[in-house]
Parts: sequence; structure tokens; C-alpha cells
Amino acid sequence: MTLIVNGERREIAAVNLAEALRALDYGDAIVATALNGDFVPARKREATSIQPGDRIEIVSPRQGG
Amino acid sequence: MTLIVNGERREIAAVNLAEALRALDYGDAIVATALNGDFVPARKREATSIQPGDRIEIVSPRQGG
Amino acid sequence: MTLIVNGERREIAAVNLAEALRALDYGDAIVATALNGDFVPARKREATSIQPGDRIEIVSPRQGG
Amino acid sequence: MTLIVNGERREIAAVNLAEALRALDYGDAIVATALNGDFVPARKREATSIQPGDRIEIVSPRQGG
Amino acid sequence: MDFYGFSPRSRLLLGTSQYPSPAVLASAVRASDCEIVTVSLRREAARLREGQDFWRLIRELGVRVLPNTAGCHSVKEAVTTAEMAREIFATPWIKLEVIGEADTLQPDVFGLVEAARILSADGFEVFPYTTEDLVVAERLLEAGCKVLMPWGAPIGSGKGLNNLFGLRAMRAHFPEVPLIVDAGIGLPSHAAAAMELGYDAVLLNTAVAKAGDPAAMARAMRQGVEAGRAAFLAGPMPARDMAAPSTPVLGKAHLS
Amino acid sequence: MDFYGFSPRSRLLLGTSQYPSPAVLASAVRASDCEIVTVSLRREAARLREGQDFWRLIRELGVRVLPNTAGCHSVKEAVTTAEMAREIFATPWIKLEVIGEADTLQPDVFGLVEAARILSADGFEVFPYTTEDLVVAERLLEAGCKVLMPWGAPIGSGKGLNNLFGLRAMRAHFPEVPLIVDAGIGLPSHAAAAMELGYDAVLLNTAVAKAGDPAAMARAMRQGVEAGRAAFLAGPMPARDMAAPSTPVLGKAHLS
Amino acid sequence: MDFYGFSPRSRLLLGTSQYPSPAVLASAVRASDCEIVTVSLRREAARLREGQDFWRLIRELGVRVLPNTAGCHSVKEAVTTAEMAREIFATPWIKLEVIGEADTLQPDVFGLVEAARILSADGFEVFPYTTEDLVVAERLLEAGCKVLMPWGAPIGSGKGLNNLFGLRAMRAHFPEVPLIVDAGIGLPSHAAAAMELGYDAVLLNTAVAKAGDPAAMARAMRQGVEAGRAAFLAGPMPARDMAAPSTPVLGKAHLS
Amino acid sequence: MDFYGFSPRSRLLLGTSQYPSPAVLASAVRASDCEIVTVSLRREAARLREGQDFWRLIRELGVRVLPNTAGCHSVKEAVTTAEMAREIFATPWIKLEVIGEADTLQPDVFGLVEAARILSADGFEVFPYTTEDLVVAERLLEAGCKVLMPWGAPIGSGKGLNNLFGLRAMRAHFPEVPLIVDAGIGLPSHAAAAMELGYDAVLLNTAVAKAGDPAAMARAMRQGVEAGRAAFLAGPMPARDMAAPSTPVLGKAHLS
Repeated sequence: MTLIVNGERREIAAVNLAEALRALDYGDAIVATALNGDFVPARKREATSIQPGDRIEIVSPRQGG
Repeated sequence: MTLIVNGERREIAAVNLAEALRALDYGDAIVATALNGDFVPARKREATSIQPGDRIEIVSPRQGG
Repeated sequence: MTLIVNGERREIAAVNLAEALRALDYGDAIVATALNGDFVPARKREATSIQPGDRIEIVSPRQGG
Repeated sequence: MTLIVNGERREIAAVNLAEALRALDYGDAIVATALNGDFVPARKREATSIQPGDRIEIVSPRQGG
Repeated sequence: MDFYGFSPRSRLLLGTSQYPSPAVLASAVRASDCEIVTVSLRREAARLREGQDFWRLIRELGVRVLPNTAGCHSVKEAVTTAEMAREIFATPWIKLEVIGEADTLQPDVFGLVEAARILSADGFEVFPYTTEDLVVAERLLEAGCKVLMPWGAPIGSGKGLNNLFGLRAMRAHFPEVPLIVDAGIGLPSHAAAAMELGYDAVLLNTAVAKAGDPAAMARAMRQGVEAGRAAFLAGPMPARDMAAPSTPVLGKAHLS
Repeated sequence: MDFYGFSPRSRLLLGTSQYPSPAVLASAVRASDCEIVTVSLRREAARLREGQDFWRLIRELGVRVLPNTAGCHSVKEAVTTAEMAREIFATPWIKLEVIGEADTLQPDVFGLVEAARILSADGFEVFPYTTEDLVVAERLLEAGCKVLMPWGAPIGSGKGLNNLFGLRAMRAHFPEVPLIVDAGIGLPSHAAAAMELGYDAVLLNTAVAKAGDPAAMARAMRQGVEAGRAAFLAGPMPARDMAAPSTPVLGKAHLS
Repeated sequence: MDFYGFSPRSRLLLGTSQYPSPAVLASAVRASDCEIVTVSLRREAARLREGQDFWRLIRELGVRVLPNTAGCHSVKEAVTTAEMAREIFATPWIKLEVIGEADTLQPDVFGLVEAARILSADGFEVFPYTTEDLVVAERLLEAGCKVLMPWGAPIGSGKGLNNLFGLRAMRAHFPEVPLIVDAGIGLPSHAAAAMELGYDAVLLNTAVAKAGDPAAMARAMRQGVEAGRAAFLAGPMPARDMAAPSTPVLGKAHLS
Repeated sequence: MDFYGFSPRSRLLLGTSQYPSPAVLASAVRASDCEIVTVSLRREAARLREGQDFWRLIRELGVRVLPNTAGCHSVKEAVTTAEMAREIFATPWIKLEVIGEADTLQPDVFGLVEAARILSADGFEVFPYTTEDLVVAERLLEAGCKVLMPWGAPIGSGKGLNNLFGLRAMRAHFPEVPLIVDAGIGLPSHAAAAMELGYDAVLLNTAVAKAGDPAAMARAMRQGVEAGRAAFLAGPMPARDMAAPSTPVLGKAHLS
């Protein structure tokens, strides 16, 4: 189905957020996730089902002031 | 009855705010009034009944910065 | 003879500063004069003889801060 | 004879500056000297004769900013 | 410059407090040539009737009054005071002060915005005494304010413009909003500096009232405000670090 | 205020250089209401006779002239220039500039004192362009100067008062000597600040001549000078760190 | 100094952004001797995995991280960002930025207080990036903040302390609260001045990252912070207007 | 940095006067890590011999001494004092003070240049205590000085850098001459600011001697000087009026 991942349209076969991350090939990368603007903790990704059109944000540590 | 007028305890015989002002001898002085912290317009003073212990504030123009 | 007038080489026939000013066509212009760096008052121009190579400065009022 | 030593009147028997310093009991103290406002190097103290009323300044190291 | 439909000629607003006498106050107001003075409400004693005399004096001066809510620390107090002021002074104008801190008398920006919203909705024309905070300013405009009055320095301090950068940024950010520097002005050079920044007007009180000669200081402040405004409009030269000869170098005589 | 026997009404002195046109110069001088303008001497070409027209213009303005020795870097140059100026302008007054450094156009205080001594001895009435150095000032007074003109900032910089401390100390040190801040003024608030320090007058040029509207800026400077002087005389309040309520606290209604 | 139970030895906090390279960042952090660095969260691309390398670098430096919510303009954004940061960085600390205006990057004090309340209630330890507004500061403390970070000047401006008066008042008003000057520091003298006011620490980034030699500037900032703190504790002399001889006058030889 | 052939490691010079006790002086000198201290000459009483003990103390500290001519108001006094100092301290170095005014203790620039010429001709290595006057500086260099020591503010005032513009211009005008800010420094931030301007060193006394804890303040001043110098060498960012995000904007998550 079609998801918006970090602002880009992607075609992914997945029923929950954890699968989506695997499908997107993030493997064991240290990332945090938000679904449609709400934070989804790592431990809840399996239990968090996703729908076509969902907006997923996947972030990681970066420089900051 | 006993009222708190501008912070001072006063004994006054009056059933409404207008009477109270007269009893307090304000006559035609230009003042604005508040009853228990709420503004009471001049035109509503007759209709505003007062109870023992009511707090009445009577103010007039003064210097300001 | 050759004089340096306001920084420019000029050929003038004159024996004193007053003649030089006339020869230079200053007529009745309001000017002050210096000869070789020294002030020469108007009243002394006739009496101030000049030599070839003399430096004459002729100035007039101008904007100033 | 009478000398002005560091601003104070003193009675001293001495013919030169070196003797005066000894008479004043400066012994081997590290000091510099001036006679009547002029510097007198240590090596010239013996050769510097003094007169009644001479002003002698005797200074030493001190705190400074 | 438009204060809720009124366009004063004078860009100086004057407070009426702390003068040695009513006569001195009157002379200072006249000397300032101001058209707007700030006033307040205080408790009236039936026998004394101080307020009646003061009010007569002000009316005789023929100036507009801008009533304040000085000393109010809560939204409720400020709103009730504003309502009483509107009735007595018969004007929708209110200089809204919601004081948040006793030492600096700085505004409580939270209470200020809330009170401004309530009063604007009720038909008041609010002149909020605020800080140079741009976000607070935005909120005040959203609340319905059409004039802003950032402080120059704490009330009565006479320190001038404590945060020149902040005031400059505020002017740049709100080119169209009437901005009045309120409080902190101690000298005409402070008032002129505020106007040179492009501010529309200056409101002050203590510097005039507490001067040795209030009327003379009022006149001086008036001139400072006019000077600063005129300079702003005249297009000042840009400042530069190095010198530039004012007298022409060209044509200088060689006299050595 | 006494400048060698002349006591002007106006405390602003204006330079005549760098204006877009003679007409603008004239309008600025009139708008400034000044009574003293600075002028200089430059080489005159027989054909052009620029100087003649300029001089006519100045005379028509009915102001006193204070000729300067701008651009002179040596005592000799300055003295000769002064002598020529005295003849042409028929005045003993001379604004004595002995420039010591090109980037800041600061005075050469050594040449300045020497030239001041020579000129004073010769009957000139010297207005020395100097720094805020108190010892130099003492020497200038010893040399015969009865007026001192410390700089505010480099000529033409428009930076205002670079050394407020030094200028304040100078005023305190010479309470009786007429002191004029000369050079560096860029805005009316600068001029007002100089007068608030107790200076007797301000001399400026570039800030007016280079303004978008010179006449308007001249008027603004005049007001700034008047405002600062009036404030100085009116006895300003002392500045304080903390706030002090302007509106009386006593009698405030309790509305909570 | 106690930041939610952690008492760092170093009073300098350093940002990790804008360095020419990771190696330069590392050398600057080491040179600064700081124990706390700020970091952020940004989108991670599966292939690039930039974040993984950056995070490894930071962990190797052995410093605590203070994640920020930089760039968030709404409470919701800031809160969600904080939640993601807490999971990734495994710390309850959050430098809370709710930006209210683009030109100055000043805080939105309304959103800031609201977000601080939500996050504090949720167990976060909030370091709010705020202004010198005392009332906002009170609200932040009520919201649960135990540290405050007022700005010195706009982020990245390097202007130093724009409102010295406001910062001094804030320190006086909150003698017990850990106060960190965050943003605007451009030079060690700025950092020292902040500490001399009695501030507990300084947080900066651009001045180091954009210096010609970031590591050297980091060391300089560290020294500036230490110098200012030491001076504050040492009890500085009071400044005075007039001079006072340092060398004793007594006992001076008379040599004239 | 070369002071007549000596290139100190430390850029802080310390005065030895006004300390609570010799022991505190010693600890402050050590804490400052300075290599040069200023000393003076005063009348010695035969019985007391104060000077002998002081001199022993200084020698034990293993620092170079820079004798001053403090309190001298005439060229003659200063020259004779210098001659006595050279004999006692066995050094050609002399901190030349010719005081011109009692309230500010400012130099008499005329006497200063004359004395500098006499002493330089006689083999002295002169460190003149001067102002920021560029022309005076030129004369001092012509007189033989190879180091200049402009004041920051009046001796003992602790006001810092009164004329930042003048000091900046002086550094720009004499890029090669060793310049030491002498007098007026009250806090490490002042010392750092002087070094950030590019000055070579700082000389101070009162701020350390009169601090509650002189040794701690000496250490703080040392750090301030080092910080300012390091920043100057590191190439500081240019200051800017508007803000610039330190945290990257790119890649920010969209969470609304």
C-alpha cells in the first residue's frame, strides 16, 4: 500500500509499523517513529497497524544546538 | 446593616446600591462602583440589592501614569 | 616670468603680487594671498615683489565643516 | 649640620652623601638617593659632598601598580 | 499614526501622576503640548471628594484621557477596573496594565493577552503595556489590539531603552502597527532615540513629574520626541567607523 | 554661554559643506536657526570665482562665520590659513584644526596647542577642535583659548559620543569654560545627550548635509539641542535600576 | 549547580551543529572540557544512516546529551519530538524550544509554558529555552522546570548579552534556580560577562562551530566561562567613576 | 609579543600594590602566572626598612619587575625616579607615568613624550602609560618607545574599556607595536574584551588586590586574558543582527 515516509510517497507491503520499518530496510538502525504525528514507541510498533496514506516519520540522532 | 465600603466597615441602612451611596453621602459625586468585585453600572445601582457583609468599592478619577 | 599659482605653472609679467593678481585677472575678487607659504595681506601686495619660481596661493571663501 | 632627609629636618655630621647614609644608619640597606632633586648613583655617594640645608631623598622598593 | 481612529498631532503622551501640585501638572501638560494624558481610578471618600477636583482639572485641560489599570495584578481586577473607567471617563480607551512582578513592574504577558481579548471583545480599545516580545505582540494583535506599547525600561526607572535590539526588531516586525514606547524614558535623548528607531510615539510620566522643573522638562520631552521623529523622516546618514572630511579636500592651499 | 564676547541664542553651530546645492544649504541654515556657521578657504580660479558666489550666499544668510583650518596638518599651514581667513572673513574667530591622523581625522594635540598659542598671541579668538583629554584642554586654556571643542566621534562618522565617560569628566573638570561638542554627531539623540551632559553647544555638519532632507534634519538637530539643554536646566530625575510605580498605589480598589 | 540531580564540573554546555567535520566537532568538544552537549533528531534515510554514525561519535565522546526540539513551532511538535528523543537518547532531559518568530528565533513563551507543563507531568526534565521575562520564568517553574535557559541574544547572532538589565534582574529574582545563558554568545568576553552576573552556566554552539579554529575557540570559551565564574565567587571590586591611585601616595619622594 | 627583547609566555602583567598582606600578594602573583610585576620607589626609614622586606619578597617570586614612576607630575620627577629605579632594580625597564590630572589620573601626554625621549636617549626601555590618542602614540614611538600602554579606564576605577572605538582604532593603526591595556580593568570580561580587540597584553592591579579573594581573582584574570587572546587567534564568527538556526533545518520531521 502507499505510505508517506519522511515526506516521500512509498509503496510498501506491511500491516504494522514494525513490518514497515523492516520493509523499508531500516534493520537495526537506531530510530524513533511517529505515525500521523503521534509518537510510537519501539515496543508498540508490532501492535501498531497502519493504513494506506498513513504518514510515518522515522528519525535518528543528529547535530543540534 | 454592615457593609465593607472601600475596605472599611460601615453601618448603613439601605436595600440597594443607590441607597447606599446616598446614605454614604456621595450625592452627585462622579464615581464608579463595584459590588463584591464586579462592576455595577450607575444605571443598575437602584436595581442592585445589597446584603450584609457585601464589599462595595467606590472609585473616582485620579492621577495615573 | 614663471610662477606657481595655486599649484599650476603660469607665465606672468609682474613685479609685485598686486600686479600678478591683476595679470591673472582676479580683478576685485575677494581673495587672500600667500607667497611661498607666508600670508601676504592685501595692503602689502603692491609692496611685495615677486621672483621667478615663487609659489603664490590665492584663496577665497568656501564651504567648511 | 642640618639636612632635610626624606622631608624631615635632621642634624648630621657628614661631609658627603655616603657618610650621611651611614650616620643615618642605613647600613647596607638597598636604597637609591637623590640630592636636591638630582639622582646620585651609589658609586658617586662618597664623592658627593653635602651642604647645610641640602635635601636628601632616600628611597627603596615598594608596592606599585 | 492612528490610535483607534484618532490621529493626534502630538507624539508625546503624558502621565498625570506624582506632580508637586495640580497647578504644576496643568503647566506641564500645557508645556508638553500633548493631546492624550493617562489617568487612573482610586477609592473616593465621600467627604474629601479628591477625585472630583482632579477630574475637573483634567477636563479643563481639554485633552483626551487614556485611563489605566495600574496596579492590577489579575485579569479580573484589570477588567473590572476597565469597566469602571469606561463609565466614568466615557471612553472606550484603556491602557491595559496587568503587572506581573513587583520589582520591575513588568507586564504579566499571559494575563495581559487574556484581559486584552476580553476587553476587545467587549468593545474596548486597548493600549496594552507590554514587553518587546514579538510573540506576545502577535497575540495582542490577534486579541484585537490595534496599538502596542512596549516598555523602554521599568516604570519610573528613567533608564531609557534597556533593550535597543529588541525594540528595533519589534519595529521591523510590525511596520504598520502604531507602536508607543511606554515607561523608562528619563531624558529627551531617550525619547528622541525611540522615535529615531521609527516608533510612533512615547508615553512617559515620572521623568517630567519628578524633574526639578516639570513644565520645562515637559517642553524638553516634547522637543526630543519631535526631533527624533523629524530625524526618522529626514533620512539620517548611515553611521560609519572611520572619519570622512566634511570640508572639501580639493582646492586646499599648499602652505608648507 | 559666551564665545569671546558673543552670546548666541542658539546652541547649534552648523557646517556649510557637502550640501546638494547652495539653495539646500541656505534652507538648512535657516531651518537650524543657528547664528554661527563654519566656513573654509580654498583655491580660487580667476575665471570661475566660485568663492565669490558662496561668500555672497553666506552673507545673505546673516549669520556669523567661524572659519576653519580644515585639512591643515602642520602648525605653519594652520597659522597661515588663519591669517588669510581673518583678512577675508574680517573676524578674529578661527576654528583651529590641526589634523594628526588621516583615518580618524583626530587632532594633533601638540600642533594644536602650539598653533593656539601663536594665534591667541596674535589676537585671534581660537575655537580649538580637540579631544576629551583634560591635560590638552588645560594647555589650550593656558594658550589663551576661551572656548573648547572636544570631538564626540570622528568627523563625518555620525557615531555620536564615543567616549561618554571622557566627555562627562571634561564637563565636570571645566565647569566655567564654554564647551562645544564638535564632530561625530549623527542624530538628534546624540546632540541631546551632549547637551544633557551639560555641554554648552553642538557643532555638526555631515549629519545635516547628508540627510535625505537636510532642512528637516537641521530642524530636528535644533530641537534635539534645545531639548537636551532644557532637560539639563530642568533638573532630570536620577535614573534607578528598579521600578517605581508612577500611578499611586494608595487607594487602589480591591476587586478580586 | 544542580541540573535535575546532575552537578557538572564544567559550566559550559556545547552544541554539536555546524562543524566543518565530525573530527573537528570531536576535537572541539574535548577542548571545551564540557560534560553536556546538545543534539537533535532528524529524518533518517534507510540507505544513508547518517544518524547512526553521528550517534556513535557522540557516545565515544563520553558526554551527556541534552536533546533539543529545535525548529518546533507548535506544542504538539515539541512534545512528540521530546518523546522520540527520550526513547532514542535514553534520557529524560530535553532542551525545550518552541520557536515563535523566524527572524529572531525567539521562544513562543505561551507554547513554551504549555509544552513544559505537559512534558514535566510526563516525567521529562525540561531545560526551557526562554527569554529574560520574569513572569514567563515563574510560569516555567510552576510548570515543573528546575532549570531556566534565557537567551543572551538571537540564536547564531553572536551579539552577546542584548539585555544586560533584564538578565541581571532575572538572576536577582531567582537566586536559587540554576540559570543558563543560552544562545547569542559570540566571544569569551560575552561568556565571562554572563558568569560575572552570577549565571550558573553558558550554552553555545555557533561561536565555536563557525570559528576559524573551533577547537581553539572551544578552549577559549571554556576559559571565559571559568574566568567569569571565578570572578563572581572572588568578590569583584565595585566599579567607580573616578580614579584611585594603585601605587601608594604616602612616602613618595619629593624630587622637584 | 616582544617587550624590548623579552617575550613573556603570560600576557598578564600584575601590580603589587594594595594587597591585604605580603602573603596574599605572593599568592596572587603565583595564581596569576604572570612573569612581570610593577613596583615603585618610596621613602625608606632607616629603622623600619620596609622596602628591604618587600624587595626580598619580590625576588623570591622570581618575576621580572617593571618599576613605575607613579605619582610623578613633572618630567624632572619622573626622570629622576626612573634613574633611581634603574639602579635599585637593576633593569632598564620603566613604566613611565607622568600624571596630568588628579581625578582621572590621566597621563600628561606632553610631559610623557618629553620624559620618554629623555629616558630612551639614556638607554631606558620605556613602557609609557598613555591614552588612546594616536598622535601621542606616534610621538612616543618617535621618542624611542617600543611598547605602548593605553589606559582602558581611569586607574583603580574598574570600569573596563571606556573608549572601545579609540582602542580599536589604536590597534588597527599600530598592527606591529606591542600594545598593553593598562588601568581600568575590573573584571575578566574586560580583560578578555581587550585581548579580543587584538591587544597584546593587559596590566592590572586594583581589581585583583581589592577583590574579596585576590588569588582567585588573579587566576580569573589570567583565564580571561588567555581566553580573549585565544579567541582573537581562533578567528571569531562575525556578529549579526538576525538569528541563524544552529540546528539544521533540513530533515526536520513533520509532526503536526
